[in-house]
Amino acid sequence: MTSVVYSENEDRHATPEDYLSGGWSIRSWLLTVDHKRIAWLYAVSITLFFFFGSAAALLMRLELITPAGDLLSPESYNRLFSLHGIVMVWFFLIPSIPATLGNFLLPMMVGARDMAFPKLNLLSWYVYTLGGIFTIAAVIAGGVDTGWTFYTPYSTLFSNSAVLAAAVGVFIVGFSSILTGLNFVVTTHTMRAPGMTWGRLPLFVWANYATALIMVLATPVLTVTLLLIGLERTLGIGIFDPALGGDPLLFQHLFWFYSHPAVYIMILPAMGVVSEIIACFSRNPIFGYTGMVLSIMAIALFGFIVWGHHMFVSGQSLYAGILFSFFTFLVAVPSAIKTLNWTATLFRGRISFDAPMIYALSFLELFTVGGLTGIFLAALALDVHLHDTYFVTAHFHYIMVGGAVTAYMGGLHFWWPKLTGRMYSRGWATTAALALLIGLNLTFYPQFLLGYAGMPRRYHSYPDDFSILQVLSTLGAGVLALGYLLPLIYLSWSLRRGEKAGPNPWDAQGLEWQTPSPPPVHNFRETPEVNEGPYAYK
Amino acid sequence: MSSEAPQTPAIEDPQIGLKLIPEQASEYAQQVDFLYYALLGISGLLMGILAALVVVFAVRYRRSLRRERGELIAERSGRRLEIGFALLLCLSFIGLFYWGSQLYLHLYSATDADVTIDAVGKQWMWKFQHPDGTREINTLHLPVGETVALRITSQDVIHSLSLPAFRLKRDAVPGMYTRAQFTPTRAGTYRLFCAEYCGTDHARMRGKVVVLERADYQQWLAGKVDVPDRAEAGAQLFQSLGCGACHKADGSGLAPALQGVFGSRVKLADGSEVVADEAYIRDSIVEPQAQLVAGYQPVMPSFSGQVSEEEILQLISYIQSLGQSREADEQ
Amino acid sequence: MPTSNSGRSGESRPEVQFDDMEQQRHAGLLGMWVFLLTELLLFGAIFASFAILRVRHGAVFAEAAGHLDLSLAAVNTALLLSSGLTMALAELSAGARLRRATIGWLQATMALGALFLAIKGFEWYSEFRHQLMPVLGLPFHYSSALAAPGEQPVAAVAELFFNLYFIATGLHAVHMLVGLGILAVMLALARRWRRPDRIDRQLRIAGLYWAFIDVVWIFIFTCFYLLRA
Amino acid sequence: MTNRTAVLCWLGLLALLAVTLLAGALDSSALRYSLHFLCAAAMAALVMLVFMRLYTSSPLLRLVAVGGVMWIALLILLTLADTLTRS
Repeated sequence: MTSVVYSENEDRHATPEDYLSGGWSIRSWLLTVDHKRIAWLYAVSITLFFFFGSAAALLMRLELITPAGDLLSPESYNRLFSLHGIVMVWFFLIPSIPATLGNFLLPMMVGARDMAFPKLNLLSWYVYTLGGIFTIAAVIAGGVDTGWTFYTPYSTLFSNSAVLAAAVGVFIVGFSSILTGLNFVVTTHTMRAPGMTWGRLPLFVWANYATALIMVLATPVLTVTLLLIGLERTLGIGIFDPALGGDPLLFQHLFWFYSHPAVYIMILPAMGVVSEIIACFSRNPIFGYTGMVLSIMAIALFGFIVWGHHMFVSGQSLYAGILFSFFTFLVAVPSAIKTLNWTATLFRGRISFDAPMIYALSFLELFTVGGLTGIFLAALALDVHLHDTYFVTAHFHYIMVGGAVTAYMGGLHFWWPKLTGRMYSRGWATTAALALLIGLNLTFYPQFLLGYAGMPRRYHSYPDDFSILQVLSTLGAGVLALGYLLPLIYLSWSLRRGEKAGPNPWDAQGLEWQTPSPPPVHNFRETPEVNEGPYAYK
Repeated sequence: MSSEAPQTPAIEDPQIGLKLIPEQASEYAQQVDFLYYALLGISGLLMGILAALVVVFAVRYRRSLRRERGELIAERSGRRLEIGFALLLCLSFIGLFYWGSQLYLHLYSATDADVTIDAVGKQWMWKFQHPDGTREINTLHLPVGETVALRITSQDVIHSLSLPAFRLKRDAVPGMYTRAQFTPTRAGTYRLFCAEYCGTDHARMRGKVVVLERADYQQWLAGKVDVPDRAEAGAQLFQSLGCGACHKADGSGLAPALQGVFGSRVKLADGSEVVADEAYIRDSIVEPQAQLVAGYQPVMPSFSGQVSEEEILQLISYIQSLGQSREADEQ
Repeated sequence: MPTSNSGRSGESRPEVQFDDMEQQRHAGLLGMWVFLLTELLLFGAIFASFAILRVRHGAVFAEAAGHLDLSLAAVNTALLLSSGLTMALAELSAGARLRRATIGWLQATMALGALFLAIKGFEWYSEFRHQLMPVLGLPFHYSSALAAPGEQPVAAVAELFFNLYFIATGLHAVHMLVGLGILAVMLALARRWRRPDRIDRQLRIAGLYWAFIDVVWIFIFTCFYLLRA
Repeated sequence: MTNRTAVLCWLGLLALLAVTLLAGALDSSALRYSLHFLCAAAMAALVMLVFMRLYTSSPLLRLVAVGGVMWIALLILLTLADTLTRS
């Protein structure tokens, strides 16, 4: 690996004080253009939104303990699941890994001093916050009850909830992920250190680069779709109104053209994090680096031709359904190859079971269950039975909560010493990781069974026969909540009283570990010289 | 926005206990369950292999053993392993894809059915209409053994008729007919849900499907007060709306005669040809000029907004009853 | 636009995160092109909606297109293409460090752009007067040869056409206004002429955005005005 | 791009505009529509190659331009695949 020489040199690079001790004034945080501080701004705001969305989820789970809808009125239940969807998808999952770990680590991993456009990076956080304000305003104004999918003609003609405020909120936050995506693409293309060829990029950088491509290619279609809803509700110039000959399925096509690639925006960075963690904690180079890179790009690009599998029962033509089902089976192959490669990386390694590794191995189990159930839903006849049932809810929660959030937690625990210079307590971290694994399986496995039994999604009250599985699921949600609260406690505790972590506590490979922790303002004394591959673990 | 808050009928859930695999109330349901078990088997196998590998590797290669490391898999054989695994997956996926799409086509592509039932979704109830004019809300009585074709549409937002026992689900989309057909093979009471979120009482828009033996079904029909069957209701509407003034039986009126028009090929003013199926007739009632018949003036006024979805279906049944043309029989 | 922090010297020094000027220029151009990619897909969704609805309601859409003023739109298209030329000449003059020429061509571009918007406004006003603007529930009176006058469904589908027409041209007009704003800033910088190399770099990027607006208008003009009965 | 090529490109654009307007007079709508779209595509290509200097810029920028056009085509074609084959 390159050795970075810390010699005093001309003043152009900042003196070696780290990016945190540069100042704690409001100005130094709210006007910073340092990608590391912007990562912290994002980390704090998405954590707030995460607990806001989780509270909505817990309330829904409490309501669902009893078959009759008695804790909440139907209106408030519908507003809760819409809020849970909107906040979790756009305000937590999509920015979670790219905007925090990605913002912090991508410039360091490619050997750059900062992002290509630091000011746009800060603007992206302000646009995110503005979107958040509008969404919270929508909640205060009575909440939106269209679900996070905003299906027409309900969202345009029949819903009289705060649809406009929520649509404007998501419209604005879309620009935040466009700006982040644009920054990542340009930084990866133009800011790589000498010697850092595409074949030597760590998989975390590849994953975030592919995610950035999807963000740039897919988000504009969501933006204009929400604009069309806003225009139909305000100016009355709608193109989805069936009475005017508009086509509700046209809305679904435009919405899912963004929303399916969006689920790959959520899972690809998680795959990048897991590759880094598994390679480091099994002391093995990643098995099949080229296969992993091709799989990442295949998932990103083929992710754009499968959206029709959300519309198998919606009246879409049978032949389009068959076409989309075929493509959906194909897009599952790269994910399977990646799972094979992660498992093969463990072969003949020297595996240690610190918290990040437990999160990574949990990811392996949970993501595979999520992926395999995706194959069930790709088979047309099964999707007819399972569409819009709890089977689908369980499938995407296994992938989003089991995959993306678990990997986000793993990445947070893996790079925490680098971000803060402090180490957290190993015992508590292991407990939290196991609580998350158990809680997740206990919450969402019963929902697979509910799904095949026919229980539809978004039901505020349900037939009495399903109550035993719903109670089990609510129990699991409690354990899951514990699994998320614990890290909040011991990680913030470690900020003050955690023991000092050296520059490389895990003895990991990668340019970001060549800097002191927490790293100096401009990351490297000299632009590092890279002369070998990313995972040279001996 | 929706003006008055429509009232939602009481829910009558079938008391059939928690059935993790819903009853196989039709032969098609059995086929879907075979596909489900096959996929469960494959997934179980793959999960088992993955879990075994991870556990074995975790135990044998844990760092605390301080054992000398063996040789890693060579680059070439590693690539072969990946490509082999990918090909194996592609082959099994193509098989599963073919199996799934065959059943899908069987369920949704139109075949001739013994009885056509109209299902109209409306904010927060399902309205069913039998050929003999019987109407039901949130409950559907069916005889065993007859192939039932569902003609599904919605009056307001998108709903989705879900019959888990028949492994069947079809969205009700406003302004469009969607179809599905199934053949109940076992008598009993099964669940009926609305699966697509449709507003406040989406959760209360559910009921039951009652499949009766043929004799009980006739008895149930007899028990019903005699209500004019759908085609007769259509005929009455045809007169009351004054359609007969132009659509004269002998074709001398301003509009084409409708005898035997259902299912026939109609030549349009812009030179194209179209089959006069339900969708064409519905569009002609709601949007007469869009597909004008060749040789006629665009004088027919639109009835959209004056006739409800059920009444349009009654008119269609009446036109159907005026004799199927020869092509429709061969289809 | 990355501002550079160089002193008076001719070639300004790159920003702190870049190693040299070539890297910064390449990053700027790539950044702009990726941004134009998102704008292209923003309009792409509108063109996709147009394609679907045009296929479903071919006859009525073709007939409704007849109600638009083709001659005005043709003049507008010629104006916008000419403003593309003047923008290119402004870029070339900035490249050759000709201050007066750059200012002149920039002013010409802005004049042509403003004229385009004026004509577009007039066109909208004439549609408003003919009661063909279904915005905010305004009366929508559509006479069609396809059906007896005032027929609801053909008028409904025509209303759908005009909805899409106003959405597409409105979104394009908003982008024109943003473009004019950028040109105004560039004009102010060109007048002060403090750092000509920076003006040259930023004018190239602004030119990309302006030319992109031309490309979008070419397709809006073709889809809405030309596909007549 | 030089002054000369810019002016030539401008003249080409105006010529294409004239062609597409004259094409309006043809009677067969299929021919008319295809000519309209051909001219539009040619005009767009001219603007992108000359005014946006794709002709002389790095292959990466050309890839971005082609990628954008491909993604719009992807969205339109697959959505049309549904609309056209809907029974």
